[in-house]
Amino acid sequence: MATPSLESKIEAVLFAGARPFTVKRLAELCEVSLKDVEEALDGLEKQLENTAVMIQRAGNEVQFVTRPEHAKLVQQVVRDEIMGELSRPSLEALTILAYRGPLTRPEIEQIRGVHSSIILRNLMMRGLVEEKEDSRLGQPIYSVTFDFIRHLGLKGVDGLPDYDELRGNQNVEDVLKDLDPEPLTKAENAEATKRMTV
Amino acid sequence: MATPSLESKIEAVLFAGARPFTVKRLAELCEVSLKDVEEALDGLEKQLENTAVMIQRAGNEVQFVTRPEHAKLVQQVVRDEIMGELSRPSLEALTILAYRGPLTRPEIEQIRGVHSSIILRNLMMRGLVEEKEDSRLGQPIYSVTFDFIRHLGLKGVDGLPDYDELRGNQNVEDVLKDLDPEPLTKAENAEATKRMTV
Amino acid sequence: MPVTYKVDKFEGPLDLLLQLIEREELDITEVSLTKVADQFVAYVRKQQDKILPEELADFLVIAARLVYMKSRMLLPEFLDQELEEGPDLATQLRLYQQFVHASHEINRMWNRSHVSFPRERKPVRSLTAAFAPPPGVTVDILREVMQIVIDRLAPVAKIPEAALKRVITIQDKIRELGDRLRKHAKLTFANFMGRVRDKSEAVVSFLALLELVKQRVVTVEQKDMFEDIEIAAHDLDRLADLQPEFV
Repeated sequence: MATPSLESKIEAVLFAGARPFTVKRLAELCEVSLKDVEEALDGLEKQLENTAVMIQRAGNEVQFVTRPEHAKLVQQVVRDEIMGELSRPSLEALTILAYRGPLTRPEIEQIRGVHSSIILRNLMMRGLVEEKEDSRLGQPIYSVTFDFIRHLGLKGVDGLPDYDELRGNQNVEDVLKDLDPEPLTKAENAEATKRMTV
Repeated sequence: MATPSLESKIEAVLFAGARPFTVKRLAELCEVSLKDVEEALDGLEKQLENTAVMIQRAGNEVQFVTRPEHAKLVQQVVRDEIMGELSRPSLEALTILAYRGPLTRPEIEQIRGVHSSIILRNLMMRGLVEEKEDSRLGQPIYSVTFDFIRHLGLKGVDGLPDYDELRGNQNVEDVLKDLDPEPLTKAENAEATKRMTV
Repeated sequence: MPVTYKVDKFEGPLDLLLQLIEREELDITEVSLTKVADQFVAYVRKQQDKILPEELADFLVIAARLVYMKSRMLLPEFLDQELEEGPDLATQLRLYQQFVHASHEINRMWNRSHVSFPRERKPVRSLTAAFAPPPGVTVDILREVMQIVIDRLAPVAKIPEAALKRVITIQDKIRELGDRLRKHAKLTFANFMGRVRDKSEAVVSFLALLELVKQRVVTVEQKDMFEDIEIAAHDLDRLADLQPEFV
């Protein structure tokens, strides 16, 4: 495989980073001079001419943006994410936080059994979930927002139907306990096996 | 200004959305047919040939990702959430799902010859496997995620070594055909348990 | 003859079987499988403590199929429908071998960190226009969803327990067979196997029977080819202090 060109390297960084980078930072990352970066940016600009993407410059910072003629379409994409119905996984995460929150992400994932970082981000974007000030075991904790509670017509989460029963559910407690850093040791496991099979 | 081409529109959506889109959703957003989208994706793929970006596919979803040769550089500017080694059972289950997915849990177990519910749950929590919306014979079906595919630096599962051979393997058909479509009902299970433990 | 079999840590019965075959540098065939049948059984017996309880039944199923294949070679008329069904073990193991080999390649790809990245998603709050409540979500829907989430957890939370109960031990089967022989003196194989509910129970029954034959607690007789096998008590008193050895 040929070594990637400098243009291509800068393109990768701007694309994945999805934020403004200074020319200096790009030079450091690619281990080249400022002048090399400037030249590569000019080259890149030409390559992008017939695409939907362009380089936007502000001061000595550069970033990729979509061209203005696609503005309407892009707005639609963003609105999709913020408005509209919740996907099933999002609704589940929201429900778990309402009944059993506040929880850390690993705790939510333990209950749902599914990776949930993007879902949490979306719920936060919609103002339904917020990150609390404090943390547990080094993990930020999340809960539903007051806006959401009020939207449901409630004064607090404890007004949810069957709140106490569902909140204290044993299944939930059991899987959360599994998160504890001390699972059965091998010896204990072997012991359990022996008892059952003799 | 000329009307933007369909290729260009799709490029704008995938770029700005920064997440996987189904072909169907792209068709809705651009107000064209599924076939038009497929053709435009092929065209786009050609346009992207010498750039740092490629189209990645998983099932009927597509997204833009950086090419694997830029991994080292890009790793410095973005966080990778799914690092870490894969255990042997994880690897086995992932391999089977990557080549032969989507599959139900009994199907995976039939191939591995061993219980796989815990390993599937772990893989889902790591974001490497996901439960699909549809089901087969009342069983949820699973497949590998975008994150898994892109972590291998592939455009799609069909880039796996010996993909056609392993996917189309007649042995798989034979082994899966043997699956009992009717697992024990709850009542039967309870009955069996009772008898066993006396 | 003391034998020590050295195998790497194994993940399941097919893995163990594959390791035994590959160590002997054999191709996967019916014949090579019967060659390693004894090793497999010996290994499972020795390692029983280390096999997870929820997986023991899976090991027993394969052990039984191996023993069955072996006995079929010695006694061709010894046919059990339950154990005849499905793809043969050699096919299944060859398939498993292909996936195991492919998984080594996937592991290499995974570890070389030749990774692709999507665009980072914008920091959350910069996009938050305002509170965007989900249409149609009510307290009743939340209640319903929470119940579904909880119900789905039930099997996960109870897996070890359920799996432990699933393991039908050979000892149980031996006891059951002994009890029935005490009552009836004679029993046919079809009759004994007829009560099983699933494949793992069938194979355990079969193993239990072989064990009793081997230890001379019962005798088996087959008058004609294709006729059912009769099981008769030989020395049921020995049942009490019988130490099942698996096969």
